[in-house]
Amino acid sequence: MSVDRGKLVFVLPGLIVLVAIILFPLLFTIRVSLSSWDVAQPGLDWIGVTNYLRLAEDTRFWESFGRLALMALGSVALQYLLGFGLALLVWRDMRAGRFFRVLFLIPMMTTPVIMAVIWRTVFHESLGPANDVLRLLGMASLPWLSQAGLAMTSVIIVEVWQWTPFMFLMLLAGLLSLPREPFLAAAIDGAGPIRTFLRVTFPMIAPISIGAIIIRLIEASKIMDTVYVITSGGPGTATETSSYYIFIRGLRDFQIGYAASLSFTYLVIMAISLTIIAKVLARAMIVKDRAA
Amino acid sequence: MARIDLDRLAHSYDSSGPQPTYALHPFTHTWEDGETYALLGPSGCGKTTLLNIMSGIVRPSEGRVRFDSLDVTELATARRNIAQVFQFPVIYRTMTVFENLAFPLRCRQMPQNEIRQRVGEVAELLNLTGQLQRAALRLSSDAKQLISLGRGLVRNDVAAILLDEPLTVIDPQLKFELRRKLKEVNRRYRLTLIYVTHDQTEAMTLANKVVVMNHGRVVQIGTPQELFERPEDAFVGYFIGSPSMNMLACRLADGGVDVGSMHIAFPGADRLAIKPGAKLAFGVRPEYVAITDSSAADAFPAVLVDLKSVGAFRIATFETGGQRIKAKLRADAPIPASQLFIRFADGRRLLYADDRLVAVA
Amino acid sequence: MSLVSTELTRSVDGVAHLDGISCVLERGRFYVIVGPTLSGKTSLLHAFAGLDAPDTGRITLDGADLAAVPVWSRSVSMVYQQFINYPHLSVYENIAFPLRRRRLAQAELDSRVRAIAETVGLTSLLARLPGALSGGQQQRVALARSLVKGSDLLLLDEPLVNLDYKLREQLREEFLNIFSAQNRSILVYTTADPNEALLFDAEVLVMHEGRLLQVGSAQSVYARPATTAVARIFSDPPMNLVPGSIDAAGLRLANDVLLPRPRHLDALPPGPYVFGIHPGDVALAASGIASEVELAEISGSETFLHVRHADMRLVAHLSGVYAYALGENVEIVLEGAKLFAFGIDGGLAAAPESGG
Amino acid sequence: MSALYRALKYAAILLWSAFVIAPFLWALTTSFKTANGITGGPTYIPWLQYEPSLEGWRLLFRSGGGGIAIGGPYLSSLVVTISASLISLVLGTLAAYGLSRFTYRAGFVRNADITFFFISQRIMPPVVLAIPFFLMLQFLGLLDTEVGLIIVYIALLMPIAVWVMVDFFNTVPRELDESAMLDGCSPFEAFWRVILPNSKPGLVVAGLFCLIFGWNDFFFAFTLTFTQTQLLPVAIVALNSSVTPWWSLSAAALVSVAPLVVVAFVLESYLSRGNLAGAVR
Repeated sequence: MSVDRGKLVFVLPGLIVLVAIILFPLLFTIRVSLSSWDVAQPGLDWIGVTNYLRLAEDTRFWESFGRLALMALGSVALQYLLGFGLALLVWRDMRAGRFFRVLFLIPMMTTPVIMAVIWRTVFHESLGPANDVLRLLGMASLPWLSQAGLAMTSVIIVEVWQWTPFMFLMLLAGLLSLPREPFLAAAIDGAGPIRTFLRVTFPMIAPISIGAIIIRLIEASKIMDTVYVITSGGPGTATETSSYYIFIRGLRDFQIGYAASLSFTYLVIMAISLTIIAKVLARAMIVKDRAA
Repeated sequence: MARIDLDRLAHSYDSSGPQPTYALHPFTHTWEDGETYALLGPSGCGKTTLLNIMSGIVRPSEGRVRFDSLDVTELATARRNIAQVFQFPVIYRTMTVFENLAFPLRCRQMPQNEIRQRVGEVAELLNLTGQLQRAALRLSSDAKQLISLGRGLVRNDVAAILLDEPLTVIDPQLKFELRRKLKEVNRRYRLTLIYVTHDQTEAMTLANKVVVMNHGRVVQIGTPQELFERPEDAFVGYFIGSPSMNMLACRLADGGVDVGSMHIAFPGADRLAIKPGAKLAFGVRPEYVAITDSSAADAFPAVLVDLKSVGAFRIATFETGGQRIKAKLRADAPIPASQLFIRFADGRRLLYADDRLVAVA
Repeated sequence: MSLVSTELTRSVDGVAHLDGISCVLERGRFYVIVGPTLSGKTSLLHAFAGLDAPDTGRITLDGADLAAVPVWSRSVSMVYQQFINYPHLSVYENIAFPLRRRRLAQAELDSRVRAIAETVGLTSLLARLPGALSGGQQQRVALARSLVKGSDLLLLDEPLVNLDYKLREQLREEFLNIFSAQNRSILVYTTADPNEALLFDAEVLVMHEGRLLQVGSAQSVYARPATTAVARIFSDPPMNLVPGSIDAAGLRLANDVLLPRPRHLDALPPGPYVFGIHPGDVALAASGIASEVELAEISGSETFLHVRHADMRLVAHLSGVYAYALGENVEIVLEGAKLFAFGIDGGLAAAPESGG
Repeated sequence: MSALYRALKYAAILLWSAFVIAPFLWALTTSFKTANGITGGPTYIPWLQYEPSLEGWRLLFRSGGGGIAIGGPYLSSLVVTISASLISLVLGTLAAYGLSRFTYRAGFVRNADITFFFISQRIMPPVVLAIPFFLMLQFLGLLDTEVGLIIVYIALLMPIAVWVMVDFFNTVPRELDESAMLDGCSPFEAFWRVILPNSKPGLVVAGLFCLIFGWNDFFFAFTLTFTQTQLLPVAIVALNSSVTPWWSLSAAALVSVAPLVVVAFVLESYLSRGNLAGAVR
C-alpha cells in the first residue's frame, strides 16, 4: 500500500546505464591489469601481479604523482584564494556588478584545450605577449615553456585562469545565500571588517568552501588536456602528471595491461588521498564543541 | 540608555512619484529612556520598517531620528550604539559562550579583567554561567537567543535594545521562561527596549507601552490595559483580544445613539464635534456584555443564537434589535432558558466616528 | 460505514510515532485529534491517507482492508499546515486537478469547481496563480481542492496554525460552516490547541507520544480528563496539577494549605493524590493563599497570571487585562468544588460535578 | 566604506578583468593577422601595428593549408553534446527524483550509497576509463562514431545532472508530491504533472552544466575518434600540432568558445536569483 510502489522506474534506467558504461569497464580494467596485453600481443592472458610489481619500481610513475600533487594543490589553493577574494569583492551591491560577475564566469565556460592552444601562443618566447609585457615592465624575457619550473608555473597560471571562476561561482552563490543578520549583529557589536570576516563570513562559508575545494581537487587530479597542449609533459618530464603518463603508456605505447595496472593504482591512491583531504579540511574548517 | 526622538519620520520605498506610497506615514514620537515598548501589528503594517529605521538598516525618506538629541539619521547601524536581537538567534559559530558575550567588549578594546567581570555578571543574570565554556553553536535555540541578548547587555554604551520578533523560533514550552527572563532583565537594568512582534501576547506581556500599527500608521500607543479597555481606534478593538470588540453601526439620537432598535445614552453626545457624514459605530468588548434580569433600565431583550464553550469561558452570540452581539461569559454563568436580557457595562460603552474613539459612557 | 484502525504501530529510527492506535471513525462526523507537537497526529493522518504504511496493524474502510490500496486509488484528501498548492497551475486548475485525474466531463468539472470556489470564497481569484495569493487565500485553495473530490476521508493537518491569529479566527468559523454542511465524509482535523476542538465541539481523540489517551466529545474530555496527561494537553493553559493528600482534616496541598473536603471527593479513601484545577477556576480574592506573581502573560483580552506559593506553581486565567508586577503579592482562592483528583498513577479519581 | 578601500577594490576587479579578457583579446587580434603579422613579434593594434586580413576567418571554411573546415566538427560537437546532455538530464533527473523521494534498499545499500555511486563517477580519471572505453566501443563497432561518443558522454554528464537535481528536489516540499498522489496521480504522474513543471530552475542549471562539460571535453573525443568523426576541440588542437597557423587557430578558438559565453549570462541570472544556493549546499 505504500507510495513506494513503482519507485524503481525512476532510479533503474540511470543506474543501469551508468553501471553498463562505467562499472563494467572498470572491472575490465582490473582484469586487464593482470594481463600482458600490449600492441604486439593483444589478449587477456594471466600474469598475476607482475604489472603491479613493475609499477612499484617505476620512478617516472611515482614522480608524476609528486608533480600532480604540486600542480593540483597549488592551483586549487590559488583558485580558492582568488575566487573567494573576487566573490567578496562583487558580493555586495556594486556598480556594474552583473557585468563583472558574468565576465568572471566566462573562463570556466570555455573549452580548456582550446584556450590552452591560445595560451601556448601567449607564452611563446619570442612571438607571444607574455614576454612582451615583461619587457614593458623592464624585466627580462622568460623561457616560459622550456624551463622546468616555469613550465609548471605556466600550466598553473592557465589552470587558475580557467577554474578560478568555478570557485568564484560556488562561493558567490554561497555568500548570496547567507542571512544578513549575523553581519548586522557583528557591525552592532563593533567588529571591523577583519574580525567580521574571520568570525562571521568565513565560518559560515566554510562548509561550501570544503565542497568547492573537494570538487576542484577531484577535477584537478585528472589534469591532462592542458598539459598535453601546452607542454606535452615537457620539458623532459617536468610537467608530466599521472594521467598524462598513463596516457603515454596506454594510448601511445599501447602497453594496455601495464597502463591498466597504473590506472587502477592511480584511482585507488586518488580515492584514498581525496578522502583524507576531505576529512582534514572538514576538521580544520568546521568548529567542534570545546566542552569536555 | 537614551531617549529616542522620531521627528516627522516617514518612509516610502518608492519615493519617486508625486504622491509617495508610504510604508510608514509621517510620525513623531519620543521613546522615553528606560521604558519598554512593543510595536504590534499584522504583517506589512510597517513595524519592521520603523524598527529598521531606528537601527539604521533603512534610511528614512523623511524626518529625523535623534538619540538624546544627537541626530543619528545618517549614521550607520554600527555607529548608533544600539543592540539588536533578531528573529533567528545570531551567535558567532566558532566561539564559546564566553567569547560570544565578550565579543562586543573585545571589539571595544576593554581590558581583559573588566571583560571577565562584566561577562560573568550578565551570564549570571541569564543563567548561562554553567555554559560559558561550551561552544555556542551547540546550545539550544533559546539559549542562543539569550546570548544574542547578552551581547547587548554586556555593553554599557547601549542607547536602546531593539528586538525583532525574538521568540518566533523558540519552542512554546520555553517561551514562558524567556519572557520572564526578559521582563526581569528589564526591571533590573531599566533598559530602553523596543520590541517588534505580530503576537499580541508577546507585546502585551513584555511591554509597558504597546504601539499598535496598521497600514503604516500608528493607531494607538498605550498600556495593555488601555488597549483593552479603551481602544482609541476601531482597528485596536478588532486586533486586540479574542473575540474582537463588537462594532455596530449606529446613528446619533437624543443624547445618545441608536443601534438598531436599542438606544444607548452617551451624555454629551449632542455636543460632539462629529463631521457630517462620518461613519459612526458603537463598540463594546464581549467581556463587558452581561446577562441580566429585565428590571434594569438599560438592559435590552435578546435571543441567544449561538453558544460555544472554550474551557473556562463561553462565547455567546445574541441577537437584539436586529444586531448580533458576542459576549464572553464564565462557563458557570447561568443562561436563562426563557426570555433574557443583556446589558453593557458602565464606562465600557464606546462611540467611534470614522473609526476613532469619540465618546465613552 | 466507518474507518476502523486496529493496533497501528509505526516507528522511524527506533522512535515510536504510532504506538498501538485503535479507533473507529464514523462517516459524516467530525473528529479532532488533539496533541502537542510530535505526539503522532501527523503520523496517524499519514497512515489513514496511505502515505506511510504502518509497521503493524490494519486499517479498513467500510470493512475493506486498505493495505493493498495505493494512495492514488483511495478516496482521501488532505490539507497541510504549509500552504500546499500546485504553483504552476491557476487557482481554477488547482481545484480542477483532482477532477481531471478522474476524467470528468468538462461541464460537470466546471460546475463543480465553480461551486466549491463559491463556497470557500475564491470566485474572483480563479485565474490567479497560488503564489500571488495571501496565506489565508492559499489555504482556501488547498481546502477547495480537498473538498471538490467529495472523498470519503478528509484529513486536515493543523491547517490554520501558520496563519495570523485574526485570520485563524475567521477561517476557523468558515471551516466550521463548511464542515457542518457535509454529511458523507469522515472529517479528521488535527490541532495542538484544545480550544479549537472545544469551539468545533467535535469528537476528540487526545494523542500523546504516539498513543491514544482518550476519546470522547470535546466537552466530556474537558470535564473528565482520564489522566493528568490528558488534563494538561486538553486545557489551555494546561490544567494546574498540585500533589497533595486527603486525610481526616480535608485536602492538603503544598504542605501548609488545608481545604475542606468538597462533596464530590467524599467517596475517595485517604491517601496521596494529585489535585487539578483549571486555570479559569483559580480566583483572586482579598484573602486566600498568599502567593507571589511570577509573570502576568497578557493575551489581548485575557491575563494568564503565573503565581507561586512555596513550591506550588499555579496559573490563573483571568478574563480581561490586568497589570501585575513581577514579585507582587496576591491572594488566590482554590474552590474545593472545582478540584479534580487524580491518583498518583495519574488516573482520574474524581471530577467536579458542574463540569459534566 | 573609505575612498581608498573603494579604489583598491575597483583596481583589483579591473586587474582580474584584464587577466580574464587578455587571452580573448590576443586571440581576436591574432585572428586578423597573417604570417607576416606574427613573425615580427607580438603586435596588438590592427592598421597601426599590422595590416589586418580576413584570411584567418576565411580558413575556417576551407580545408588544407591551415584551413579547418569548421562546419563538420562544429555540427558533430553540437550533436554529441546536446544529445548526451539531454539523455543525461532525463536519466539523471529521474534518478535524482527517485533518490530524493523514495527509500531504496538492497542488502546494505541505501539511498545515500546509490547517490554516492552516481556522483562519485566524477572522481574517475578519464585516462582510467579511456582504455576500456576504447575496447568497448571497438567491440560494439562504435569507435570513431558520434553515437559512441554520446554513450561515453552520458557516463560523464549524468553524475552532474544527478548531483544538481538531487539537491534541487530536496528543496521541493514532499507535500507537493503527496498532494498529487492524494489527488489521484501515480508516483510517475505526480512527478510528471506536478514536480517537473515546477523544476525549471534546477533543470536549467543542471542542463547548462551538462552542456558546458560536454562541449568542453577533449580527451575522449581525442582518444575515441580519429577520421570519420571529429569534434571541434580535436579539430582545433590538430591544427596546433601542424604548422601552427595562429590566425585560423585563433579564429576557430573564438568561434568555438562563443556559444558558451551566452551560457555564462544565463548562469549568472540564476545565481542572482539565489537558485544556485541549493546546488552548492
